[in-house]
Amino acid sequence: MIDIRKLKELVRLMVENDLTELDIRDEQETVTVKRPGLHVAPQVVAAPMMAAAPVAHAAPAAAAAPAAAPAAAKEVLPAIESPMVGTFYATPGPDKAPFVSVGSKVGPDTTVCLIEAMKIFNEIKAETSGTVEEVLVKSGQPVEFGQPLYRIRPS
Amino acid sequence: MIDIRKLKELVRLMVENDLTELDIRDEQETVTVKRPGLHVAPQVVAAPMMAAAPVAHAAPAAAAAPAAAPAAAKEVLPAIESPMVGTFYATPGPDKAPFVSVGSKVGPDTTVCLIEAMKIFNEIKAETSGTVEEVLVKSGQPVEFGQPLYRIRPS
Amino acid sequence: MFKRILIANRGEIALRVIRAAKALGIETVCVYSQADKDGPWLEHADQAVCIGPGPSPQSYLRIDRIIAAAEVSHADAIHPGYGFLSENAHFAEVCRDSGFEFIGPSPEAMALLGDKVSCKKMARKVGTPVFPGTEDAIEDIDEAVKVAAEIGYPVIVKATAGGGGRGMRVARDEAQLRAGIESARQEATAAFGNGAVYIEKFLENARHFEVQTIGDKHGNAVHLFERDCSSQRRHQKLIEEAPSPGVDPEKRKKVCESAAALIASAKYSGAATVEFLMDAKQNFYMLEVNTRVQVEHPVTEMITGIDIVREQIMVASGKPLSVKQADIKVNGHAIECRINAEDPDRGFMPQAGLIETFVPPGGLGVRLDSHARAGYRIPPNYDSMIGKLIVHGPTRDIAIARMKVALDEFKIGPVKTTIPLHRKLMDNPDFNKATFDIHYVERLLKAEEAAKAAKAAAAPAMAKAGA
Amino acid sequence: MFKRILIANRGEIALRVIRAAKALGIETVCVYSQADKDGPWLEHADQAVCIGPGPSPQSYLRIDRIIAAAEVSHADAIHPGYGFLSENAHFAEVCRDSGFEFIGPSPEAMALLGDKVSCKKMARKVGTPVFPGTEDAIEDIDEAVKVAAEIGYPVIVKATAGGGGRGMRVARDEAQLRAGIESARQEATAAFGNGAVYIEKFLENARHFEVQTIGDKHGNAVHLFERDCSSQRRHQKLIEEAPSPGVDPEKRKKVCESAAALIASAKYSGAATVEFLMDAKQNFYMLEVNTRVQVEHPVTEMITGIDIVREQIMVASGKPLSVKQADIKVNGHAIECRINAEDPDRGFMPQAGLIETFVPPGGLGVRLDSHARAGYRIPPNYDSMIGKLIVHGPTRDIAIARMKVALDEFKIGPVKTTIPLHRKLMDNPDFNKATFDIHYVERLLKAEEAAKAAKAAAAPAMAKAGA
Repeated sequence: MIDIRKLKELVRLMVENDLTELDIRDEQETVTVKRPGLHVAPQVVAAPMMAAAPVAHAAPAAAAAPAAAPAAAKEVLPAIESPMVGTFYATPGPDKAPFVSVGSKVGPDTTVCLIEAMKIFNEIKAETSGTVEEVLVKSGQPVEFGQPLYRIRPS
Repeated sequence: MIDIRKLKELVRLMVENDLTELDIRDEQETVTVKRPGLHVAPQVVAAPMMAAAPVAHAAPAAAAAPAAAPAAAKEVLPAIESPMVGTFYATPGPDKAPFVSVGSKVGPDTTVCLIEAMKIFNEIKAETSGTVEEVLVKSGQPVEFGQPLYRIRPS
Repeated sequence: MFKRILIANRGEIALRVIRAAKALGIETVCVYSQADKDGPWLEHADQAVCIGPGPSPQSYLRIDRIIAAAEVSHADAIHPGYGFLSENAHFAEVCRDSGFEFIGPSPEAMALLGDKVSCKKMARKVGTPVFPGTEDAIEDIDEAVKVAAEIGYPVIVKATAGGGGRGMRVARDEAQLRAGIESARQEATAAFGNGAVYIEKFLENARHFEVQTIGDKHGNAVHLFERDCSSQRRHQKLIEEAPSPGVDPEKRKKVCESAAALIASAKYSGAATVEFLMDAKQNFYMLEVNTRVQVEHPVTEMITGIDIVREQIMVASGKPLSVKQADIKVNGHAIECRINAEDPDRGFMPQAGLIETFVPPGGLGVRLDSHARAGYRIPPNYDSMIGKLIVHGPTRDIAIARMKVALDEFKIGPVKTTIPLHRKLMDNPDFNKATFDIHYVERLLKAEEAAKAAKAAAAPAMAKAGA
Repeated sequence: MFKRILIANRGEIALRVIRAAKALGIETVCVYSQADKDGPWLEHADQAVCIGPGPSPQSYLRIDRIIAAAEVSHADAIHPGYGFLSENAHFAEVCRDSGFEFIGPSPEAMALLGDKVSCKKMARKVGTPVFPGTEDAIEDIDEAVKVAAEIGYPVIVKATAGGGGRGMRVARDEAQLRAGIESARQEATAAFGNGAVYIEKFLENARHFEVQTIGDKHGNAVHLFERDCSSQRRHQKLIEEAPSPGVDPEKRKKVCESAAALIASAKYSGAATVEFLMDAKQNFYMLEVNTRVQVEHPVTEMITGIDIVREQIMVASGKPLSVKQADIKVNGHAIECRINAEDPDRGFMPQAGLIETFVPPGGLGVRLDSHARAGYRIPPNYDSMIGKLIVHGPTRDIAIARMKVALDEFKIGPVKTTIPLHRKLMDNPDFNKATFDIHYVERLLKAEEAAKAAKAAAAPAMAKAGA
């Protein structure tokens, strides 16, 4: 029932706009969207399509209602981003263990996943050193260029 | 089903206006919007109204002339405005002296000019008391509704 | 040809006239009220003259001020647009007497066709099908039966003093008529203290069918085929289209030609619309004649390729019509949606105020006639229409598909508009199959209201049950 | 019919394809580069997939990434637009091999007509008039005289290694040819160290004449008549119109039919444009075939009523063409002005940056195909076209008049655009009378430059004289 592409779009929407919470219900049309009053991720490319004047992104806000943004204080870690479009695989094979998971230490040459495009499975390297703090994409899920795959706490 | 485009617009609205929370319900029409209390950059992204390159108004002269004059700091006195569209006449007849000129004292019933429209000459009263400080329109010139005719220093 | 036209109107129709005049190399003068001083259309005029404060009776309806503005700006013709003074024969006369060409019919032709009684009389003479109702009170039941037999059933019995649906009875045969008159009289007597009733033809599932005509000063008159304007709310047209879908070609030809004959017989010069109701059997009944250009004229322009406002100006200047009847062909299908600044969710409350976002649609077959833009503040003084979105396509289905795309693209905010309503109507099966009548929009809106109310009523009960 | 089309392009043509697909009820997926992440057209797509950074070689030209995007988005067809990979037969082949329908010709037909040599060969076979020049080097003068006699004077002698106008001589008779070859050889030897020359037909006052054609997979091919694109600057089209003004109907019919015959003989499916030069005597010489939809396709849509992009999609899905040749008629005249973000006053320097003001024109006969809007930031990575303003009218004169009105209304700022240049060209006598050729715009611009320079040179002198 849940459309994976729609979900992906929602996630992208959240990531790009640095939303902290998104709550959609239906029948009664409920929408709740939250974003931090305090901006910690100036690297986020944000600016949704059609944005008018450059949105002063990381600008105001220091004093912003913290109550409204429960996750606002959460530190945003650097991500390993997808260098290509394709399907993400966390494991080297169907019944294998994932390349990395939360807590794994990675170095620049650590393979973190496979991305399949045009029937070819491409090994993706971490290209950074640190510890995996979060896995952002599920195995088998499509990813686009530049999409964050893992959050890494640099070592 | 909630429309992803609609959602994108909502998010844009949030980002552009730096909202922290947006809660929309329907049927019962609930809307909750929150934004940080303190604004660092209260500059509203001005809607790009075409710099209203104004039109050559019927009576190009008058109002603009003194305003455009270098005397920006100059005190702006109240004006007797034209109550109609027509042709302004400063004198009661071709070879007559003007009804009023700079320095003339006027009272509410003082006739200050004629305005001709549809072959009828309408006597225009000062409808205020004071001294004529400036004559803004030349005799024989067209005037539009609301156009300043004389500047008056109130007594 | 004219050198300078004064436009005695505002908003999109003022812009429409400016565009037509500019393309003819004619200068334009716009009169405007103080409420319209920032009207974006004024930018496109060569000159603008303020004629009074916001309320129309003090500006756009002030004949003396408009004439004075024409005098001081040295205009040689006056275009009245639609609404305001456009159907005011006295205004047309004052224009003429003051030496300005009125871009519209002569006061005589306007009065003749603008008056329902004289128009109907003329229509009977030339064979334009008229509405067989009578507004004379019925004296006794036997007379009513005789009249009804002439009109043909069904008929509707209406209280002379009536209103709001009270004192009205539909009768499909003589027995129902006799019973209906009795009960209508009783109800009317009780409600209004006046039991007089009259009989009219009752049209079931009627559609609004109107014929665009145009005549010149040389006795030529043509029709540009018809429009369907059945999508209405409170007698306000919402959507118009051309041609009228599903009409028998022979019947259509006949009624269109009769409309052209009607304006020809009135020695009418300029654009006129002959409005009809069409019943389910495609019988036509004339309602009235509009002696001016209409809001919905663009759909006719799209299917005929004829610039109606240009033609108005040309014939007013004395030129003969640029087209002959035989050369006027229908090409494809066109639909217009009136974009009103109203909130469909709140009883269509008009929305004045600043338009912050205005992203118009575009592309193949899309036309927008609008004076609005981002940064325009809609004044509260006038009607709520801020634009007309028109699409054209080779077939009605393609036109509908294009209208959907265009409506989806059209973004206006924060003022609410009728765009979502139009988008909904484009998906409506009755609209899609043209199985509509002049009441279908209101039925739809009522049904939605009812469903909403039922849901709201059910909600607390369900909550209780859940608790 | 397709369920989901991936659009391997950006900007206005991406939006054009989205509109056509939506009107057909087909979903769209747009690939985009990081430089286009705020592209307004992406809003209208059902899905958008980022495929790489701004530079085209890393995104819009990356076949692997586009195919991967089609895979993950479950598209079933790919529309290449124009430019980028649209005429890349390898891309068409990869699409096919990967199981995606390429909305365009088969790789074989694309290669056949896309290659100048094989195309010319095919053209000769079916009777499409070709350019009689030869690119083989001329061995001796007598041979040159023979070739020139066949081609017909005037001819142009060109250095094989030439460029920049050097080593070129126009010859109007044999004597001039003999002398010309001598001096061209000497000049070429001196300049390039290579004295080889060849001969081509020299066209004076040539106009650009191109025929829109479209074929399906069932062997049908039609032409949608022609366009004139003589208003060019540095081989870039500025203004296009349809039909080509003043062309003899018989000659036009013949060349248009020969273009349709050419694509039919190549078993070509999809839209193709056969480009010609037309000399002052209305002889035609084929330049090349563009095996894709062209920027200027809208003018043809306006005069024929045929939605070319819709037709592309339909025939790619295997449907036969929706129209037969006999049913395709020319209705009126259409003109397109390419609105480029360039500064005409500064050597047409491209203008990237934020569009703050964007007020599009509207009304009867006005079409705008543009992805731009207020708030859109033009990225520096791609071509400078931000929209196409198209007008349609019953005659060329009326179309020009409407274009003037529309250009006057169109406000874009602060980025500079070609709007003022177009406005000037609309008043140009050569354009107005269609007494133009493919060099008239450059002549005009050069003359303006010269006048400006002369004025600037004179100014100090005058100042001195005045002092």
